[in-house]
Amino acid sequence: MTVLQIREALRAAIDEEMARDDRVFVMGEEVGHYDGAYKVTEGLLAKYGEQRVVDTPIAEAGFAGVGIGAAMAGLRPIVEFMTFNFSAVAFDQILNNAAKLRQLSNGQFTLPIVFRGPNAAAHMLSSTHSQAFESFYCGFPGVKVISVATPYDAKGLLKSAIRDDNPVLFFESEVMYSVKGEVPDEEYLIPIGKADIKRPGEGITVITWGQGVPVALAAAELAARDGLDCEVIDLRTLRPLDDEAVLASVRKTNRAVLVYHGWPYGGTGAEVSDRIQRLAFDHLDAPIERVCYDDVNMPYAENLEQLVIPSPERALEVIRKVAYYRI
Amino acid sequence: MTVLQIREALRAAIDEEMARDDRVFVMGEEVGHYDGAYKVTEGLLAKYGEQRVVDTPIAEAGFAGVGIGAAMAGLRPIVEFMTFNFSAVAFDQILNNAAKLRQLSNGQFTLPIVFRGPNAAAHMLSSTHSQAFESFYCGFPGVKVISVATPYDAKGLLKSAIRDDNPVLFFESEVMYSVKGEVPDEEYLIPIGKADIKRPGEGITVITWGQGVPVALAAAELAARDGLDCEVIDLRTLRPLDDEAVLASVRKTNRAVLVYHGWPYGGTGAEVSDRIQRLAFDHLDAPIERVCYDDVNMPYAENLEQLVIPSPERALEVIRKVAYYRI
Amino acid sequence: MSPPNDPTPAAPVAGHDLERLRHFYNQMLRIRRFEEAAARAYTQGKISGFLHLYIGQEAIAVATADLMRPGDRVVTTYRDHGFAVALGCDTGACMAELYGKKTGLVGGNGGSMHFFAKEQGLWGGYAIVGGHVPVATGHAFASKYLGDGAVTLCFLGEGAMHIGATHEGMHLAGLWRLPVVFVIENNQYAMGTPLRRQTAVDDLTVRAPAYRMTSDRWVVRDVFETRARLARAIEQAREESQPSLIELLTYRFRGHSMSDPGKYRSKDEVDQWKERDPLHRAQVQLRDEHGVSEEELDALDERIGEEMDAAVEFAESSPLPDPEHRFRGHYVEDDLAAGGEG
Amino acid sequence: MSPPNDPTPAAPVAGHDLERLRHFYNQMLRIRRFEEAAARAYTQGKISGFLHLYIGQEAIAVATADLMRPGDRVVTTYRDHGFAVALGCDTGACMAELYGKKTGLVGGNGGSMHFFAKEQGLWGGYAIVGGHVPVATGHAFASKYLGDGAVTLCFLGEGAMHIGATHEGMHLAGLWRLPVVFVIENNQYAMGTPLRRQTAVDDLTVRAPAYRMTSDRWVVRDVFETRARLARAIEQAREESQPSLIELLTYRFRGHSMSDPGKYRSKDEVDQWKERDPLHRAQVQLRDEHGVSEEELDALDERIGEEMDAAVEFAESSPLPDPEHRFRGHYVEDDLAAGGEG
Ligand SMILES: Cc1ncc(C[n+]2csc(CCOP(=O)(O)OP(=O)(O)O)c2C)c(N)n1
Ligand SMILES: Cc1ncc(C[n+]2csc(CCOP(=O)(O)OP(=O)(O)O)c2C)c(N)n1
Ligand SMILES: [Mg+2]
Ligand SMILES: [Mg+2]
Repeated sequence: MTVLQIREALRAAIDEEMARDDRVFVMGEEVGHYDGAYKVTEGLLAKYGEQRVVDTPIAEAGFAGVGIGAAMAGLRPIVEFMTFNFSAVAFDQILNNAAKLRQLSNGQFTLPIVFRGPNAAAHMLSSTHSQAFESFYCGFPGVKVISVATPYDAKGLLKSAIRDDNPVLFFESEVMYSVKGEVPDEEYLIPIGKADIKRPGEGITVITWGQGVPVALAAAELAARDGLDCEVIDLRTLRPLDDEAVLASVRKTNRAVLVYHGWPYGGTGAEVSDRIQRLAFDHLDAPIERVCYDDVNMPYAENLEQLVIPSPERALEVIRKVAYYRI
Repeated sequence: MTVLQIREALRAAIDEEMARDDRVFVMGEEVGHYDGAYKVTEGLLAKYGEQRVVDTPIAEAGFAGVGIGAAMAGLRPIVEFMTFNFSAVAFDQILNNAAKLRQLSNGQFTLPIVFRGPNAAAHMLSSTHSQAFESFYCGFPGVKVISVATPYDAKGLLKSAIRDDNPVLFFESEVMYSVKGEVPDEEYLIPIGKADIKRPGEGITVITWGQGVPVALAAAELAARDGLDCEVIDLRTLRPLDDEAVLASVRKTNRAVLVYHGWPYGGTGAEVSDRIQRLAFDHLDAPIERVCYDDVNMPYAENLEQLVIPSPERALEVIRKVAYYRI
Repeated sequence: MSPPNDPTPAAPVAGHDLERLRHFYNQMLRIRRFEEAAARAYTQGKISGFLHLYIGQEAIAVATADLMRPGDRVVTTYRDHGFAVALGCDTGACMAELYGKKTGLVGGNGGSMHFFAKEQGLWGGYAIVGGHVPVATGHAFASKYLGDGAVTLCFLGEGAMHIGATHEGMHLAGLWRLPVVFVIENNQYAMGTPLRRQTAVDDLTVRAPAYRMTSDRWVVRDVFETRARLARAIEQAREESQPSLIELLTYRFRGHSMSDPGKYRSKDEVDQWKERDPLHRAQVQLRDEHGVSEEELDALDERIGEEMDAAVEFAESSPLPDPEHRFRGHYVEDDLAAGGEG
Repeated sequence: MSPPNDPTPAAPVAGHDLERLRHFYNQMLRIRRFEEAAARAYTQGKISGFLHLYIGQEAIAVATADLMRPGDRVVTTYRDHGFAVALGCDTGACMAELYGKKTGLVGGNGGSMHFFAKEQGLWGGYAIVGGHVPVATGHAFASKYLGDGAVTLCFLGEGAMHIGATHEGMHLAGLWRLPVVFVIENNQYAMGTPLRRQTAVDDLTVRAPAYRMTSDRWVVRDVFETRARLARAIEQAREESQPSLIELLTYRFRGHSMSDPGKYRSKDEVDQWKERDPLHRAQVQLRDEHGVSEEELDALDERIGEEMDAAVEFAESSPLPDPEHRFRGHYVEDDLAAGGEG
């Protein structure tokens, strides 16, 4: 075991996969000569050269499309969005090309491509730079969606994503790049589509992913002091959802709270909630509640941002509400 | 009362508002000289001239942005997307400019702009041209979202949308443009944010909007033959949602089914479902179910498309399942 | 919009031998007859959705197909039947796709706008205007990366020149010097919008220098000339990895799609362009320069007519896609699980 | 990238009178001192988020502000402090915005990247590269529609020239002949990417003809020259509704944002550009051509220093936004309900 930052774990995954397969390459703004805006790709240009570590102009639709076309033609691109916010201008390429071309061509093409980058709020970047994009992309048939919160998951899932023959959207977090954790020295892969119980418990199910994970775990700590035993499930893969992991826990606890970074209307949060009420209706002893952003554009001011972003305290309040709910 | 097609009702709304206020103008591909790809804007160029009925090149991000900039500067644009599918390339303009600029500027600017056009599946247009975009846009704080299914609603709500000082996304349906219905001869407005009971009932709540409305109503007819009394609620406004209308019905019927055009993962459907379980938990006697598209890219082949799109028969099956559900 | 003055006169082109001419004529006529058959089926209500005809522009696809080497790729718009036929796709499979049948080129998934035939070099018909341009650039990127010597030919309407994706895709191709040829099929209209209301300039190749591309521009009147000038661009892409921007002045004789009556053009204008129909020109050359008889021409047309009848018959008698087919194709593993049926 | 050769020599420009020069110098220095103060606060951890400094480019904002008439608009990027100060926004409100305070220019909603001051003609700093270009075109569209005689000035980095929205916005402005001037502030880098790896060409105005725009291009060394040449473009927009594309060769002396150490540039290169610093040039002119004393210059600098200290003091002592403020501003009616507090 080695202790790595998430940033380093991601880099190790890319590095190993590039070493393993010549067709894997990295493309994006500042990924090469600048070593990555958040240093995920640091050192890769020096190691693999300009052909395989490709700096692009500011043209997300353009280079997302180039990645898609290259994948169709046999390469395995890793396309970095400096942040997923900038994927908004590449929305059409992801929706109408990445997600559709295999099915549209009746299986003539495969698209082994990973789009990755940081997502959701960081710190005082204001509304255009603080958005959680998984909610949109999870809706697209034809893609897989992953969101990671530990170095172990980051490495194991990114390697799986790079080897996957389908388009994968891979969500990271700027404020978590420096989070450290143990990573095995030997090679490992984490299967896509499997949630992980980050904290086992019996009292109430807390479902989370990405930047929500530390918040959920901290809230669970607080709840434990109150005698509330939370089971914290990190979904890790958001499409396809690991229904079974969620349902198994809810059948046991009969209560569920979601904690995540993102807007409240629709998206991944509403989907998970809907699946629980639909597939575990008879087991529910309380409404499912969600702890996420306020339904507002993220303000710049620090005090306001902190109010909009879910905190352990806010999550605890909701966990208590759900735990103590009586019909 | 006059009997109008939805197309004509929309046109009448635009025409009346253009006559009423010089700052209202129409912009989009083929809206002028071609009289509109689906003839919604027929005759308006002849009546109002090229300054107020503006044909654009194929540049959705460009002309959506022009509309936004014009709205900030005092005009009241109605931007037509030939279909909402093409708004995918203008996603950033809607997300980051239309929805944010008022709040970002701390209220210095108002953005009275309507984006309108047909949405969701028509007939054999295949996957890129059959998508339901309200699910994405409903998630944006800062916009309002409307979806209409009758000439009466189309006219009354489009007029309200044009007069609204906020950005409004207004969803129509290509296959419903010729649907006829009565429209008052005198002027009227329908308030944004109010659902409409399209069929009163006591047994089970069926929630729908847009192209789902005729499907839900037909399913309710079929259900009536079975002795199942459906209350069909047409949401009409999807953001802000009329929670009260939905909850009042569910508190009465204790059961809810959603019928709509769109993908199953997330979006408006999941949001409505989540709100019901959360806000009417104690009243629910059965899980909430959704009848919508299969979780696939829309195939071209007619038989497959018909299977993917919700039919009255498929809706009926689900209505029965929910109606007869026993814990 | 009347036919513009040709920037360079259409000189008779060498290599004009009879076999060649006959082949080109045959291919152009096959495309036209295929589409006429499709249009009839559409009018009879047997085909639905969108149907964008290529009639009038066939010489472009035929000249292109003749220049392609194994591995080369064509990427084009929803106006894609011509390329499919010219590249050797089975007309029965093409017609069956329009009918949404299981035997269709893409199994009924795509319809008219989305013909894909990788084996034949047709890397797809795309329906979001401009959205395919960066994808084509990506194919060329892969060719350069892999050193496979292939050239990608990306076709687009002149209406696609004003959208962002086109700009980004072309710019990246120029910046990285990728082996790709961008061919604007300027048929004078984007739906009902004539060029002068679409764009600030007359000559769309004025953009080439901004992308460090070379350019060429001509009226498509003669399939040989078109072939010869396209050949130069392709060779330059292949040999020097130098991309280029070609503007072909052409015309669609039909409406934008079957639902468009085309009222925005005068009969006169259409007639003027019809006089330059490359198919007609090839026929005249066969007859007048090579002495091919009316009977022979009629016989050829009849043979093609039979092919198209057979294509329609095949399409009509083919089964619908399997209901489960709607769930296939999205993920590699699903198809593998379903026995690789695609 | 060393300073390019000036396409036209920087001739001494008429109207160089002392009052003018003093005013320009004062404004440029205010911008610089404002940003230096902001950078200090950032280093002290009092400001967070992104902070993109305009240091080195001040002459552009100052020349622009001097040319604006009531109703004219500036639309720019996240590198927006310079315009705010030049256009007369209160430096206290600007600094308070960086601190995320209630008294900030936009109440703490936007921060550094989103200065808006409609009354002063600052129609906004935008943070999605290229996304503001169509919006600026829209302002100009409204001006033409309303006949209000106003001109919109849209500033963008050279890095924004390669993205779709810029292309679409500029093209529409050219097609419709709108009263707008697009000004590329080519500071040689987009983050760490030098021009030669961003684009296929050296001269970005090569695109102007494709948009039927006129163009101009010069090294920003002298605020008077910059003012004079910008004036021509503005007049052309105002009088003839003829848009133009201007490329200004300039340089940012600091990193892209506070988090960028700027390791991709040599000290030599930075020094070469610093020699052409228009602020420095203005100081030399004041001293050498107009005999302004060191003492006077120092006094001026001190006055400005006091202004910036006061701005910092104002920002620091200002209250945080009201917690409820996060719910405001999204919909007109919410603000009305909240008593119009915005
Ligand atoms: C982004 C986008 N906007 C609008 C459309 C609708 N549309 C389809 S084809 C077309 C006209 C295209 O004209 P052109 O590029 O000249 O090609 P042509 O049809 O003439 O071959 C339009 C507006 C679309 N498919 N995609
Ligand atoms: C669409 C988009 N992609 C990426 C970014 C991240 N980003 C912010 S500024 C910048 C560089 C811009 O360079 P340039 O346009 O030259 O302006 P400068 O910063 O030099 O003034 C980048 C890549 C962004 N904000 N928006
Ligand atoms: Mg055309
Ligand atoms: Mg720059």
